[in-house]
Amino acid sequence: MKTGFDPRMVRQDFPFFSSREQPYHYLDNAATAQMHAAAFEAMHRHDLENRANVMRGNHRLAERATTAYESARQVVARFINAAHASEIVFTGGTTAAINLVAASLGSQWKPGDEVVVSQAEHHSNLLPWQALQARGIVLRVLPLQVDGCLETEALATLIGPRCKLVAVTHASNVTGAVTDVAAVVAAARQVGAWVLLDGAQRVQHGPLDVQALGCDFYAFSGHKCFGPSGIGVLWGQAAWLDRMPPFLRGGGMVGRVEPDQADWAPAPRRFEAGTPPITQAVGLAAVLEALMQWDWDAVHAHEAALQQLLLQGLQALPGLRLLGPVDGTARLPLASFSLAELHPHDLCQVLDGQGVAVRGGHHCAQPLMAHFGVEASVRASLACYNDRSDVDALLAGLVHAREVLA
Amino acid sequence: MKTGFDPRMVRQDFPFFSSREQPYHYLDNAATAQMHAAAFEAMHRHDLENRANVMRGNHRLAERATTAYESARQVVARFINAAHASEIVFTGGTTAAINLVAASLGSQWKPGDEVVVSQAEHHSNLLPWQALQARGIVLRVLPLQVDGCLETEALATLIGPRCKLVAVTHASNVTGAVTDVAAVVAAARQVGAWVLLDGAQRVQHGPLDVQALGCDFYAFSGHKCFGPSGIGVLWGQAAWLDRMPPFLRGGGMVGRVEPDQADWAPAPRRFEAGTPPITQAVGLAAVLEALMQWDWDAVHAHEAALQQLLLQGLQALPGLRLLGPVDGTARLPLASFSLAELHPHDLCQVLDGQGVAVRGGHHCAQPLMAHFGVEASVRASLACYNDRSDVDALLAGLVHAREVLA
Amino acid sequence: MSDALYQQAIKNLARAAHGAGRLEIPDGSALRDNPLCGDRVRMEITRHDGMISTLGHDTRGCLLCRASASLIGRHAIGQDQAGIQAAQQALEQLLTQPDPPAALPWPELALFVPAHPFPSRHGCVLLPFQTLLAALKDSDDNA
Amino acid sequence: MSDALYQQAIKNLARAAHGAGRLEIPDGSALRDNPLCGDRVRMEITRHDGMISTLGHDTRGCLLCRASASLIGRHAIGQDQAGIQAAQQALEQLLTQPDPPAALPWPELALFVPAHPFPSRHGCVLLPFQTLLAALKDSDDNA
Ligand SMILES: Cc1ncc(COP(=O)(O)O)c(C=O)c1O
Ligand SMILES: Cc1ncc(COP(=O)(O)O)c(C=O)c1O
Repeated sequence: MKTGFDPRMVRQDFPFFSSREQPYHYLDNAATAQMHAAAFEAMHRHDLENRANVMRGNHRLAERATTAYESARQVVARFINAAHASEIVFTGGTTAAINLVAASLGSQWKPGDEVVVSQAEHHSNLLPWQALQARGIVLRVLPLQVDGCLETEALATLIGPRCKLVAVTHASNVTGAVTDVAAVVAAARQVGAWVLLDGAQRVQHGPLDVQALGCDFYAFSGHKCFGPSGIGVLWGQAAWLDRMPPFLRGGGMVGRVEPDQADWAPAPRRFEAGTPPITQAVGLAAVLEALMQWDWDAVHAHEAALQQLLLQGLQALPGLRLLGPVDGTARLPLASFSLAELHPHDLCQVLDGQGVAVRGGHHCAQPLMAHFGVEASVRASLACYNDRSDVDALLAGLVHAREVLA
Repeated sequence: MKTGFDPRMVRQDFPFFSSREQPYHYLDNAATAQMHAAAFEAMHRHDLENRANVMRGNHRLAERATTAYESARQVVARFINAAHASEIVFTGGTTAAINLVAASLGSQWKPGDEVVVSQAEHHSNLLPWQALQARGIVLRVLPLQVDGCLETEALATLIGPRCKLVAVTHASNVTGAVTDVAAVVAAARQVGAWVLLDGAQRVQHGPLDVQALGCDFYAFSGHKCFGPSGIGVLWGQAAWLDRMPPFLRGGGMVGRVEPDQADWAPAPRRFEAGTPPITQAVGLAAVLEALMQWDWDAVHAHEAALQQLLLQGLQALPGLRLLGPVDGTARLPLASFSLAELHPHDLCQVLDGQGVAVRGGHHCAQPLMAHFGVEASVRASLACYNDRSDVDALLAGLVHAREVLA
Repeated sequence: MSDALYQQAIKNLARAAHGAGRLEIPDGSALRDNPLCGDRVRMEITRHDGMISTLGHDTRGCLLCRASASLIGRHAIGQDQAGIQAAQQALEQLLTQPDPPAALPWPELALFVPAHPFPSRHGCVLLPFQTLLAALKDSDDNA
Repeated sequence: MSDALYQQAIKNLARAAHGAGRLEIPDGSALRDNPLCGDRVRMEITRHDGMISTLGHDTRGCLLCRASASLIGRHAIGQDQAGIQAAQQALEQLLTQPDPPAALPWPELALFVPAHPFPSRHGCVLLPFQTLLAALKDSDDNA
């Protein structure tokens, strides 16, 4: 583990930055973060030297591919402190992971059983649960405080005896607010319900500990933590995964197959039908390995300082409305806002002309936007490799945009 | 389009071969083919220069990523001669594509409705349909001829008035037999049933024409046609896709979302919940572009000649039993076989020691293996870049293996 | 380069909001969303002999979307379905094709040329036209 | 290198098929598949004072799997659950760890050392042991 942190040094690990001719202020990290050099290298090497299908052959390439793929599981397990690598299921992304849990668990629930989500959820942690309504599952939506944080006080009344699962975001992709997981877990445990955390936004900000969090399922995506697209992770407690029916069906997840029936391999293979995203798993693992070398206290200090600059700078702009907590609630270094009557798309367009990449839209969180009474917002999201110049460029760009659009 | 074909030349487009110190005879192409240089390059460049999430932002990287992703759809459409790029849905692979169709269509079928598959199917084109039995859908299994080819004469009686879909492989991953698609389509049309073709094995052998085939759905995987892992394609007739409910749910596939309901984007976006495998789509498109430049008549002549060598050489070995047609039925250049009482795993192991990669096992087609009365077999599968030396090495290796294992 | 998009003329056009408002008893109407940002356009029309005789739109959108709706408000009266389609096709060609259309049915369509390099914005510009075409179809259906 | 795996001693062991056969009235039995190739091992045992007193196995598998089952047939009689577990652990260590175990409960376990570099084959070698442990558990459950 290296100590200390210098964003200029870390940028050297991200080929994106050295490939730019002109400076470009990438502040759309919450959508997709730039890829770490370790993933470029590991994936290239794997496809060059170890490319084969996994778990089904015993020539040397198949051996190496399988070993690489299973080692990737171990790395992921270490990154999130899972008890065992067999608790790691590779999926196509966070969305696929949550769909898996919803379909698998949902098929075992009875009409009248309940799932609790919050109104702050990304569509990917809302729609899979909504779909269960067709089977008589009741969806209960946790209300929000004015600033978009979960109204954890309402948990106790909302989580009733029929509640099977509470599925909430670990950190909001719109407000950045970090969920009070302990409160959620405590309330769920009261009735024996499980807890799924949508970690899509959280993973970019360092290793975590699912056992300490006390949840039952955790989902995230490679492309948001400096890894490749096309891969995600579902972590689940081994005892639960082993009891859950499969979701996707196909090669590799079975025991014995007859024309009209089949039985299933143990988890995690049971949930990985077909050829998995092998190269992408290898790439993701390489990145997570690299991230585990960092001094995360120093990274967090850097991110917190930048966040401070960002929030203060934004709030100093006349007509700017920040969506999200400003009272010291734990939050990721991102900020969603609206500026006077200017439309987010127009703002983003002018900012791009200034070399600043931010995102405008509903951020796949329409119910949360409705809570704020807006259709869309601009979001600037910082990652470890950003520095003060990025925040300055954004703030200057907003001043410029206001002139251009006036 | 270049004319003529020389496997030594084409090997230069596959970095795998130049990275070997010793010759290695890769004959496991039906499991995963080696990756074309165009995919290495396109994916590297994309992740370096155009990396961003798609369809949700308007900064320049998001614009470029979206354009690249949508262009990839167009390339795939050209490769299979789809009527329109909007008929191309990107998935995680063949397995995910077939699961999508099964779940989406299956949710609209009524108990007593029927699906026809064959006994030759890969588990990925069997288990998703099996799962529908829980909803009262009847699975009917087309029997096989002695040599493993579909008993197309039985189609007329097996496809009854309640049949909704016939799902069969375009070419078998065990026998190599190419399905008589015209017969299947004609029989299905008699009762107005749709036809899905599992093209996983077929795509490696050149561009195709789904409109000429006359099917309704076509599924394949990137890793089997010299592209990246982690991506697959579902093609479906536009008119059908537009009527089908979504499968996975999440960001990017919706219109308006409220806490307890949502409506859907049009196809193909409706079927692409969450961040798709963007870089992988770009890589796949680059390969398919390259493949479309080849003189496929010449490639097919090369593959056919090699196949001839392979089949003759194998049949000359005492105690060798070939699984699959030998009567001139159209077949892909692959051969599955057993050799005396030698176990496929032991054979593969010794062959690997001789620098020959083949696969032993049930090839995810247990019902087909049961048809042949075996548990497992050895499979050697040829691709465009193989040549005579690979077949010779395999045949010599088998002779050696017999001695070692005696 | 994106600043060129926001030249004064287009901002003026958006602000003028020609045709903004609701109709009492429309012959046809349509409501369309932009799924990326929640923008929403409502178009209401009355027709006479196939021509649009009155039009009102309610547009929540970005500058480009509002300018496009305003352009419609300025030119649509007196046009039939073919006329609107022609304008829409010219606009689409101007946005997406390398060569601009030979002639522009409505001269201010040229204001959208700077949006050519930004495919993600094409939907914003086209939304009002798609909505109007849907309203025309609705009035046909009602007729 | 993989030819070393198929040295004469291991082939002999496989062919000897020590312990092959079925028991009339087993105290415990188990059936296990190798999902990769459909290999299948059945183990049947009787026990006396916790020790395995008779054993029969029915093994459809590759040479490695058959050699492993035959090894069990040779040594398992008189062993209790702890003894089998110890043999299995030594085997697993020898297959997967960089350092071989300090002592081998059954000397012929050493025949499997050449399988170390081939993880995909470890399942073949271990399957008979896993099946026997399941049969022991079954006899506990029946007791
Ligand atoms: C005929 C056939 N169908 C389906 C599949 C599944 O493809 P994938 O594993 O890429 O999803 C395969 C390959 O394994 C195959 O050979
Ligand atoms: C909070 C949250 N959940 C889920 C997702 C979905 O992730 P993916 O699109 O990678 O499946 C995202 C990102 O878009 C997100 O920010």
